[in-house]
Amino acid sequence: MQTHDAKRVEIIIEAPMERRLSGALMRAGVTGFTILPVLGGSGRSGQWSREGQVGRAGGMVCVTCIVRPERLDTLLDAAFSVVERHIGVVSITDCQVLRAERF
Amino acid sequence: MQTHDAKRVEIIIEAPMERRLSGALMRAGVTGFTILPVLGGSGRSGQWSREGQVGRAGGMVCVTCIVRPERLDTLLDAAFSVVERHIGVVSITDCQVLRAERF
Amino acid sequence: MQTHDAKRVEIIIEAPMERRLSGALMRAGVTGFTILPVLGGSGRSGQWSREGQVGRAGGMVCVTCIVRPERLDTLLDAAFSVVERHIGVVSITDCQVLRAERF
Amino acid sequence: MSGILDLALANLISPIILSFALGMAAAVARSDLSVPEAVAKGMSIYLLFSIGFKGGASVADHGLDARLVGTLIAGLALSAGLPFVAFALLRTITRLGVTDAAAVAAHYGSISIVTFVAATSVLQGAGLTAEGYMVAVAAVMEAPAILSALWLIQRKGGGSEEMDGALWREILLNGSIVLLVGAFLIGALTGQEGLERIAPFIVAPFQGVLCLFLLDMGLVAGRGLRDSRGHLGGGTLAFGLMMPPIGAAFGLIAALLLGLSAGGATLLMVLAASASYIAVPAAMRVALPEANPSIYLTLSLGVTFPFNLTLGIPLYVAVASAVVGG
Amino acid sequence: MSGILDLALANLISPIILSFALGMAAAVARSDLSVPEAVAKGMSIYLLFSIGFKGGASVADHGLDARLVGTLIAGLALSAGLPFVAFALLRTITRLGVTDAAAVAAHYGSISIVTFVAATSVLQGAGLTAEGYMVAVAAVMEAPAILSALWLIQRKGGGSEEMDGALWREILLNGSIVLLVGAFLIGALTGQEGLERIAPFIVAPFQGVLCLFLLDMGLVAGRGLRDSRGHLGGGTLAFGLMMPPIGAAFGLIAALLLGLSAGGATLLMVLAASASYIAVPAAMRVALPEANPSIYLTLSLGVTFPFNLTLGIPLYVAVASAVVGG
Amino acid sequence: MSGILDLALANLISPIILSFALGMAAAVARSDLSVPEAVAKGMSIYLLFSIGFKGGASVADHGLDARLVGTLIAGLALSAGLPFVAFALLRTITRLGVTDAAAVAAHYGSISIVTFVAATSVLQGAGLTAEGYMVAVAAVMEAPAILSALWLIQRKGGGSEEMDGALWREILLNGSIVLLVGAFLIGALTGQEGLERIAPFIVAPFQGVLCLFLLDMGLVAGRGLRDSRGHLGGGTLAFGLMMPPIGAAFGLIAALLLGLSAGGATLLMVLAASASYIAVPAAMRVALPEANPSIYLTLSLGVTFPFNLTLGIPLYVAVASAVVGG
Ligand SMILES: Nc1ncnc2c1ncn2[C@@H]1O[C@H](COP(=O)(O)O)[C@@H](O)[C@H]1O
Ligand SMILES: Nc1ncnc2c1ncn2[C@@H]1O[C@H](COP(=O)(O)O)[C@@H](O)[C@H]1O
Ligand SMILES: Nc1ncnc2c1ncn2[C@@H]1O[C@H](COP(=O)(O)O)[C@@H](O)[C@H]1O
Ligand code: NA
Ligand code: NA
Ligand code: NA
Repeated sequence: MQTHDAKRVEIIIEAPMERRLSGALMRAGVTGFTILPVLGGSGRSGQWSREGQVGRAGGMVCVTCIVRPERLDTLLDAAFSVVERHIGVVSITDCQVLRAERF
Repeated sequence: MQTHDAKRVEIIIEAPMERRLSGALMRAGVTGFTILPVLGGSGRSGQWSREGQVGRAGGMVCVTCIVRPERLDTLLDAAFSVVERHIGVVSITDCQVLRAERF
Repeated sequence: MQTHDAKRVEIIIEAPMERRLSGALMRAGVTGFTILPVLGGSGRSGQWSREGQVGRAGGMVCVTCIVRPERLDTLLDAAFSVVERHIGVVSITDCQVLRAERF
Repeated sequence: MSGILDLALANLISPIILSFALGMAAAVARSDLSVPEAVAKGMSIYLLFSIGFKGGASVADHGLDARLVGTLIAGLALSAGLPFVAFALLRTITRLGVTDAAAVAAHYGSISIVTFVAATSVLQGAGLTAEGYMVAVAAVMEAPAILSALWLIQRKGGGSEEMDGALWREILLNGSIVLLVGAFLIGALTGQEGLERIAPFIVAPFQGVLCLFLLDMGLVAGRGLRDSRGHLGGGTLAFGLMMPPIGAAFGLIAALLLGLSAGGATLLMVLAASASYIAVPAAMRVALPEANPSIYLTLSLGVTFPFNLTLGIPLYVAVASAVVGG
Repeated sequence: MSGILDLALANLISPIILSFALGMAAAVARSDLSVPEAVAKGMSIYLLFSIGFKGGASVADHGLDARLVGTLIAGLALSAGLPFVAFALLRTITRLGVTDAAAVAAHYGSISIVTFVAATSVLQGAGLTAEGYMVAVAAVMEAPAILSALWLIQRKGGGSEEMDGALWREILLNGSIVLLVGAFLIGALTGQEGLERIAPFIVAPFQGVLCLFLLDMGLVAGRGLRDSRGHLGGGTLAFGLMMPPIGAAFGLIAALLLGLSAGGATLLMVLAASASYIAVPAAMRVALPEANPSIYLTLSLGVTFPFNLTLGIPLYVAVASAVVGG
Repeated sequence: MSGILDLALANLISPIILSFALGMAAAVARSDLSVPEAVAKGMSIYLLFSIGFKGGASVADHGLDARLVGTLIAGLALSAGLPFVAFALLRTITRLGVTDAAAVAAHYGSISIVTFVAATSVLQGAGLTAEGYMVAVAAVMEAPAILSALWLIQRKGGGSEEMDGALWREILLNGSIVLLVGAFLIGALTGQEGLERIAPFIVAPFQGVLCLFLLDMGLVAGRGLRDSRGHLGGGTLAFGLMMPPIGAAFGLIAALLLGLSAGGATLLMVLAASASYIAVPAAMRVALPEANPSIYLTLSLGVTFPFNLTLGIPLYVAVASAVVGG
């Protein structure tokens, strides 16, 4: 089956920042992304879990964007402008996609 | 630790199609996969979120299959026969697995 | 944007084992990970779904850790000590990260 | 006439309508108010169980009505037939293509159980009772419309997924139908005695749960309207407001032929007037993936549902009372 | 004799049993009806809190019974001892290996709190009361069976994960035990006055919530049975039906020795007869990962639970009433 | 004096406080007891809707009080002013930096609606009534404190995200404010008649739902305390216990100036004394990401909330009754 190179960017970010992140992505022309719920995690700011969370304000979500390689930098700039001062993780993987016309 | 090459296929598909997709995978002999919930997303058909969804019919799920490289084409054919006329995204990543006998 | 090589390890494991896994990771010095909920799946031990599950005891979760390449083996050893006798899947992908100082 | 207005006004300032309005307003104002999906689904299970059970218990109490079978058949006929009316109207007054028009038509042949539930609660407020088996009629009306729509597509040359067995099973055994019919049978089997045992759960708090459920419906409908602004043409919008009274008229005729009570006639009108937004959309995503969901969902949930809830129901009550003489 | 049949029949056509049957039927027919996991968990929290609180309030009301301590000890002994009976029976009539047999045995020594809840509601219908502290007995019976099973394995040379402190903590402090015991203590501390304040929440709607909860249990049990067809041999199935009356007989003997009321004797029989499907499976996944979950879950939830719910409970009520003379 | 003690004791052994204590104990003992997030959110929607509606219905019943506007303004002033008091106190007795101190201060100017709800239920037990519009006062007090905190930061040279329109919208239209105000308006519009229709849902089971909700709050607060042991210095802890009575004193003065009833005065004291743990933390994560959440969340939810719930509320009731003469 015909596949095409692409980049898969995964951004783990605080839930209250999610609207800002999707806004920034849209403005940068990245209109395709998927948001997964996160149950819990651990990092430099300690361990947390959705149910055990003080105040439930600070849950996180995981935003995945698949883009053509040439759009990666635009995407990262947009994402970075939002996560810059916030906790969270950005990772990039090479991948292949079917139906490249969709990206 | 001993690792083995494998392919990781991630299919984002409408929830009402999920049973059909797992059926097609099983028929193609792909008996290992994991289904993650999706909170929301954005694509050519607009932005949606699980809670803000009109009618809640059209949520999506994310199906991940890890297979031996030589089984990739069978998997993609099976998956493609289901997603063909539907919205959704298929991506493939190279990966390594422990305990290769399980795949 | 400046990126750095890293490894992304994904461990799909039974929910009742999750505390043990995070404990083992912490003890091995892997303090960054994210836990995603799993809706269902299929494997050698059959098909299951969170809502259709007998007793709801055996759901699974998906634990993702991003680490510097040189810490990969420590991580895998720790993870393997927990999943060894249990069902579950461990996969490793090459990735790139922003803000490497966080890992 | 002033009777209708009073009824409409009393309806409009009832807690359930105001809760719906609150949800809509919050969504349009982009508040982050939201009801967790699991809780909304839990409430809909509660409402279906409660309405089914009470219908069954009422049948057990009043005995089987000779009209039961006739009304079930009338329901089937309305559900199968109304899509043709809707399709013709859509092709006349809107610019929707065959596929989209057929998809919308399927929704209007089918029913909205929440509209039905709201109507039973308005009837109760107006002191009218209805035949208990109307919930069974609601159940049989869910699916036939889908068949009509797919037949329409096939005849008009639009492409649809073949209607396989798996899809049929999904439609006929979808959760709401099974729960509604099952609860109806449980109510019919355990009767008044069973009802008494669980009345503090399914009767007393019913109106209150309905308020919170409609709050969520308002949020969902409001978000849909907000996001689809501009997608719906004027003709499409007009259809969403014209089709309910047309459907209700067909329902009224059937009710008169069957000799239903004023309450029963109202409910048959409501079923005919309402449009599905759960079962049919899910079936359409599988069978007609090319149809645009934002058209049929916005119409059914954003236009027709609020119309029926606020103005439609009191109108149907008034007309049914006047014509049948409740 | 006709008394038993009447009771069994009344039980079978009660809303709660029919709700369970509806769930099973829907699952077997592959309907997509489902109760969200969060809602099911919410209902089980409600039921545990309610049953615990009412038990505590009843103890506060009737004063402490001299039999309390004896009954707690009897519960511990039943939970620790029944796995040996179950293991011997399994190794005789089934072809399960040591590990699977021990895992199953652990489930039958432990208890099912929902069976207990259903039994209290049947008792209430039959006009019988039971000692309020029976919920505390239920709590102490959850865990000891696990220890017996692990001991069995070790002696028979099967390999099990070492029983570390973390696992002990998890078992003894698992959510249901803590909630049940905690609510019992709150009920005992606040007594009748506390009960009155929250009775409209924990007493009045109780039966109705139980219906919806059993609907979900039926769905889960039905799916389990459906998916494991063929996995269970005839001997294993027979075990699932024979072990409950055997356990109940031990429970009855203990109750007679202790001098419990007919209601209390019924509940002790029910506890001994029922099999765990929440706490023990989770512990087994950690401590005995090699044991096949589909065997123990299907037996406990798909065979024994429905048996107790439909036939077992009325049987135990009848026997207890006849023997103790309620 | 013995009146206060009696009240405090009665409060401490009420089911709602004991449920909170059970949750805390379970969390500290590392039990896996947990309430699903969706259910907890569902209960908070129920509580907000219920408290808002009842407040509105009471305003509809008793007519608008001339003091309404004055009390709203007093609420705004307290919310905007108390952060300055809190900030000064924090900078004096703790070693928190400007950013952390300002973030904590924002929480103490804002309010905790669950503390408010618990207080209304204590008032009811004590036979006191309060002005119905106090829930509207609660709503207006949520947000102004955030503005004061950001202003403080800017003046002290700490860096905060610019306070953009999106953030303002999020704060002012956050779910709890919209639901509380909306339900208040619905209650005011439908009045006693509307209340009667849904009283079996929003009045009768209220106390029971509050128990389960506080069980969850106890779990969350307990986990927070457990995980942050050692992170909070003695000064910070002292602040969490000193600030509530200080806030309450300001509330009392305002109540006396306004001439509120003893019940109303209590509630204004409670609002001033309580600290936010939902709206403000979310706003802080966006506007002040550098502030350490474990400080402000542990203080507000782990220290101040339990203090107010157990000792604070009875104290405020007693003082208000003594001073206003309820
Ligand atoms: N190395 C990592 N791998 C995966 N997820 C991480 C990692 N580091 C942090 N996270 C996630 O990001 C959240 C915040 O991280 P931190 O800012 O380090 O506290 C954590 O709670 C995790 O969910
Ligand atoms: N480039 C992408 N990256 C990640 N997810 C995507 C992408 N494009 C689409 N999706 C997901 O697929 C769904 C349907 O996409 P579409 O068919 O483009 O509307 C979206 O709602 C997203 O959840
Ligand atoms: N090849 C695979 N790809 C993705 N997930 C898998 C795979 N195999 C197993 N899993 C997941 O691991 C769980 C247990 O697998 P198993 O031990 O094979 O029954 C399954 O229910 C799936 O969620
Ligand atoms: Na219709
Ligand atoms: Na047992
Ligand atoms: Na305050």
